[in-house]
Amino acid sequence: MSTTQETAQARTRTIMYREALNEALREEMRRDPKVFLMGEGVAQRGGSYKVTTGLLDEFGPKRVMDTPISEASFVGAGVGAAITGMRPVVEILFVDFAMLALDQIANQAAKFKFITGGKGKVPLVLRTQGGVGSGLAAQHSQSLEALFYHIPGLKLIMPSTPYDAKGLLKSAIREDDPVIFIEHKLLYMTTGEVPEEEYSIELGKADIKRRGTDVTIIAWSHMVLRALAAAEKLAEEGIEAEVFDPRSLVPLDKEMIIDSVKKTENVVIVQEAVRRGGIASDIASIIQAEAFDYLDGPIEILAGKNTPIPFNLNLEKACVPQEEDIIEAVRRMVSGT
Amino acid sequence: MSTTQETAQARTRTIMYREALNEALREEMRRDPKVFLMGEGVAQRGGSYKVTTGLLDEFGPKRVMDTPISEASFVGAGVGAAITGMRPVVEILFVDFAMLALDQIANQAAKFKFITGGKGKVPLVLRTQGGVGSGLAAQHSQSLEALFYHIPGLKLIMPSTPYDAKGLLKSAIREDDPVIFIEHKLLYMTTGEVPEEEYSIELGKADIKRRGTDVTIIAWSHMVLRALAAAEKLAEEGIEAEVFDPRSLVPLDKEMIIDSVKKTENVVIVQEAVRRGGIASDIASIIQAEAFDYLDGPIEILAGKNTPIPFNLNLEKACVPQEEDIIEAVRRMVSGT
Amino acid sequence: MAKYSKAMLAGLYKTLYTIRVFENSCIKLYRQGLIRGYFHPYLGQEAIATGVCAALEKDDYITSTHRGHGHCIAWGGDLKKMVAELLGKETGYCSGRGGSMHIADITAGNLGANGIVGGGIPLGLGAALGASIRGERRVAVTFASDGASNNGVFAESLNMAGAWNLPYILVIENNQYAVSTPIEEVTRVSDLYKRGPGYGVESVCVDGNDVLEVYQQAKEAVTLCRRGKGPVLLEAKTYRHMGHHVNDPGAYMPEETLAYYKSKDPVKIGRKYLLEMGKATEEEARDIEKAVEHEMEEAIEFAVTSPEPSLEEFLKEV
Amino acid sequence: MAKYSKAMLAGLYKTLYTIRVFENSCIKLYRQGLIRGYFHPYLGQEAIATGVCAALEKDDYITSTHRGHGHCIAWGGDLKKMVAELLGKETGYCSGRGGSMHIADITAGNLGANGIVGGGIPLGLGAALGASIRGERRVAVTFASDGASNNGVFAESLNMAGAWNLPYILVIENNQYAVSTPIEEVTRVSDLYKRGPGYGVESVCVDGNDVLEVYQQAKEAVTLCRRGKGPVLLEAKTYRHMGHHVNDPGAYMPEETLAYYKSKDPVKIGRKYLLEMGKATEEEARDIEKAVEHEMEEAIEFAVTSPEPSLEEFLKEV
Ligand SMILES: Cc1ncc(C[n+]2csc(CCOP(=O)(O)OP(=O)(O)O)c2C)c(N)n1
Ligand SMILES: Cc1ncc(C[n+]2csc(CCOP(=O)(O)OP(=O)(O)O)c2C)c(N)n1
Ligand SMILES: [Mg+2]
Ligand SMILES: [Mg+2]
Repeated sequence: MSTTQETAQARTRTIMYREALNEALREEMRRDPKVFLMGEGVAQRGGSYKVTTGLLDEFGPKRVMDTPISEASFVGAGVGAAITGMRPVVEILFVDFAMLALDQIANQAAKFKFITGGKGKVPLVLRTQGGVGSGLAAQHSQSLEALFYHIPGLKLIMPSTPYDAKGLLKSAIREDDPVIFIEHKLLYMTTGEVPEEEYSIELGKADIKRRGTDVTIIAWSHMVLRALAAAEKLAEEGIEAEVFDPRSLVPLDKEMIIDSVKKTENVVIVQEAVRRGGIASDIASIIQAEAFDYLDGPIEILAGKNTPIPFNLNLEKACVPQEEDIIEAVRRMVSGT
Repeated sequence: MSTTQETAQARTRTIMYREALNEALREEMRRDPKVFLMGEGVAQRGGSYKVTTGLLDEFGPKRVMDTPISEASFVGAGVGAAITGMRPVVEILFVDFAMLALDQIANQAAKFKFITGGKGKVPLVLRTQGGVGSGLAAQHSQSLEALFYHIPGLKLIMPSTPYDAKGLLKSAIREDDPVIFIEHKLLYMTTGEVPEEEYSIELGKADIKRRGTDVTIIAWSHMVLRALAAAEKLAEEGIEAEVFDPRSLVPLDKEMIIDSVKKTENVVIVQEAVRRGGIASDIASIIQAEAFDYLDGPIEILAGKNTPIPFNLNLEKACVPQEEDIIEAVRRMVSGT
Repeated sequence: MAKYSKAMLAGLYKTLYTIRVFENSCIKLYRQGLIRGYFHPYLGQEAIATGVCAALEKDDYITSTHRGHGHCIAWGGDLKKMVAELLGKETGYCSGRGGSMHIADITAGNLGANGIVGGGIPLGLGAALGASIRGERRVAVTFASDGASNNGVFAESLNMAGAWNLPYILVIENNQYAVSTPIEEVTRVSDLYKRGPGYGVESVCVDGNDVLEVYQQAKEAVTLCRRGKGPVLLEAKTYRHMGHHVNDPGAYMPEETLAYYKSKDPVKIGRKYLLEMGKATEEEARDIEKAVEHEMEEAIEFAVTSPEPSLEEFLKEV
Repeated sequence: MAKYSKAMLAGLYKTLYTIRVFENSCIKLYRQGLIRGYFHPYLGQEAIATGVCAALEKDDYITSTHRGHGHCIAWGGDLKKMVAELLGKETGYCSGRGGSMHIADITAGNLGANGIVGGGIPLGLGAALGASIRGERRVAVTFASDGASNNGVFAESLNMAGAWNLPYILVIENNQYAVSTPIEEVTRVSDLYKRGPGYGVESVCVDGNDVLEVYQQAKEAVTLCRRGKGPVLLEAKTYRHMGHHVNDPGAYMPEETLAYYKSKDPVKIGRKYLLEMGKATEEEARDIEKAVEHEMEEAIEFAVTSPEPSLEEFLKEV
């Protein structure tokens, strides 16, 4: 169990990731009338991945709104509403479609506070989901977090467990800066323990999902599950991997990363997104700058291939890191070959 | 003089960067009737930075077209025309506005060839310009190349000299994959030598703009000029810096980078774009992976601050690397302190 | 209504029936687990692709949607390559890289289905632009949806096509839903062709379940475009016969409305035209149907026995 | 035309004249090198900001454009903070971070100028949406341009405002050019208000040089919006008095057209209203003018003597 969860002494329940998100939305909407939701099918349909189920019934059509397929404008409307005192949670069905709204995200939401000399604020949450599913092909499978990561003014959260999903979404809604909150289509039905009581998780705090001494595996979103599975197998061989989940990519918990690296002296970063220009590269560049003398050898990045995602399932699988890839990379590194 | 230019034995003229671009367009349009231009003000006005001056007169309104402010659709129209046999050169006034067209760029242009199993092709050039000017503020000063760099299916060219600008634009127009061609607002009026004769430069070949043995300074676009100026000053102190200009970020000439690094064992990467998630991080991650044992110490990245660009000129200047920053970084590195 | 030859009506019916059989057969393959990913059936909308494509010539261009099988078939697509693509096989139109949402037949001028709602609109505009620059008389047709009409590229592209007098036909298949959201909830004027006049664009509305009405209006639109009087906005009203995708039960679709549109089944209407206007016999109609069913069986056989794409080859490419 | 009180007309004239003086003075500062970056003067369009803002109440919202000084002034902006911002000073509206294209006065409900053409449209939509959710009677006005009307967000947002009956007024200041490109070259119907009906949105066109006409129509639009009958699309026809920005000679603007619009100078028209309808004396008008000029001098003095933003502070923030 993760460090964060260890500190939580509460009674827990086992729920799905999508239920955890639903609870976060519901609790925040009850707490604060300024919170409202909009997106395609979030109201009547309760969301493509059932994250917003039941919220229309409880909060009514003024606070849970179905939009037309006008991504640029409904995201921008979220920004405008946020500037004027609301706390919108806007859903974009697939992160791929966020490209249609990128001007409003990067040029409006991200810039507004800065441009106004800190006088304006944009408490907007943009929920979306990414990653490979099974056979959804090139325009419905991307991992595009690196684009948001590079735009100053945005926060970027990618939870891997129901516990993190709920706690981080609640904090994201209370945050005064725009937050890009990226879920993963393969995580919605995964389960995990979540406290009975209310809680939230501070943005910018990483979580060690498994402690280890031989290697630090840094992974986020769905790749955390692969890393954990790999770590279990590696443990059978006597290799103790630390699985490090930043959870929050912006802000990034650099200090905790460096501490882990100093302890293990070996780093594998696992990223579903394509290798070229991904966040893994940036994390690697930080580690080599700040912990150069601790590294036993080069940081290894396991990442998606530099290609759009193919429809065919065999090809698709070859495009993103698998459990076995992680095991092999760690073995190579620890054995020093 | 750069290696590439050394090999060219031709008689040369000194022209401006924007004139070099203009010549490239004119020559390619004369050569191939499928080449046409569109963008805001490219026809009658001859372009905001005078790159397309005179082309309307020579080629007429069917091949040099002013568009409405409909970035998504005119970029998409470029993609559609390219798929069906044309070779459009589409201009987006500022790279900041490319955000409005990112769906057509990332989801259509970049994916098309792959999606069709290689049967379709998109010989589109998207010309735009980025970077800090003087006092153009947050929405007209960005360096956004990292976004395109991360999208498989796009090529990415950023020339720093008139010679490179002309030779690379000609190749970009002849290329069958979509090319993002990013100019820099502070380069348009810089001058350099360009051969009298026709020439082109292969995409994906780096150029060493200055030879040196003590440190490799990797820089592109406007930062090459700063790196060269810094290198001259450093030479007075006896430090010989190699100034390495990838010119083409995708494809990236990794081999030539690694060769240079193996020679100098010290690397400074200078990037105008914000530090977080920039291309410098990716290049650093490649170098540390492929030349770890050659590095004397960590790779240093000098980059833009993680902030939108402020309007005030003093603040603006503090946001991007200056000549003195490069000099200091190299000194620190070479002296080993 | 004009009178059409038996051959013409038989051709239309064959297309209508092929789309119907293709979708029904592939839904079965989907339920068997042979097809994965998203599958948006064209059932109920067959007359639109059929009527519009019949009005085009082979060197024209089309762009399609996420609900694109019908357009590909009406454009003369090869069922074998289509099924193979849906199965992710190397022999498919896109060598298994694309799947249902990306089927394209570039060399034939079908620029492809599209996973981005509205994504094909600028592509079609660009195809029309290219033809216009080259001085050809080709026309480009974009099939788009009611949902797409609310995306920015719709207005932008319609405006540009107008400003540049392009040979461009923008077809809105108004099936009245975007997934489960009714068009009336997301716009005040659900007659979407009414958006054309604001841009000075010739705009018409047709019964999208009546293949001859679609054909006639499309023909007129094509004629206008070839005369340099394009673009044209063509709205075709229709309704799906099932939910948004294969796994959507479509519970939000009122039973009476569904029953009404099923009573106006485009395939039945096409058959009726063949029998009544075309004076074909019941047997002749059945012959067409049998031929289609046979072709479909062969296509499935071909696809199922086709090889998977080579992983090694793929890894070499990327 | 209704009759207006002298006080009202004096107020309108004061605003018109302030914008005029502000722009002319700041152009001088620009030519002296004190202002950098882009500067798009509002000269010739003064009546639009003035008339529309006069129809609003202080808790309403506005969003502005890259040509935004006039909106900020008409909204009651502080000239001192404005000039200071143009000079990049710490005392400016945005502490010198924004400059001309980003001047905003958030607490007062001016959500700011915008460097992205059309960028403010969805922001205004969202302000209206928020007000509607909270059940307030506030209205949001977006000032937009003819160029912005061809960007996707225009149609998307207009449609959403209609579907949701939002208290939203979308003002198009049709000055007939996007930089040097005439509106007729990029659209077939250059009466841009004609795009509204396709979306079921109440749409009107006014003479953008006549402050009372603008005011009256804006007032009606506001009334509709407050009654829950919004949105409204309001096109105001106008023309710039010079090129696109300070350094654009505007050679493409035909002399006769420019002369015609200068003969309909919005500031002169406003003065005439004050004198004729308001029965003010020449001296009273001059008093207004002198007061404005004095205020402007003070603003410049304030801005010039204001401190630069602290570099250390800034570096701590980022
Ligand atoms: C830009 C974009 N936004 C959202 C989606 C997700 N999506 C896929 S189909 C669909 C509904 C489309 O409705 P409509 O456009 O009317 O086409 P129909 O399915 O009715 O044929 C949505 C929202 C998408 N594919 N692209
Ligand atoms: C999205 C976008 N595209 C292009 C530009 C560059 N640009 C700045 S002003 C301008 C012309 C604007 O014309 P219009 O919208 O009519 O406004 P006006 O200048 O006439 O007030 C252009 C193209 C921009 N700022 N934003
Ligand atoms: Mg629909
Ligand atoms: Mg204009």
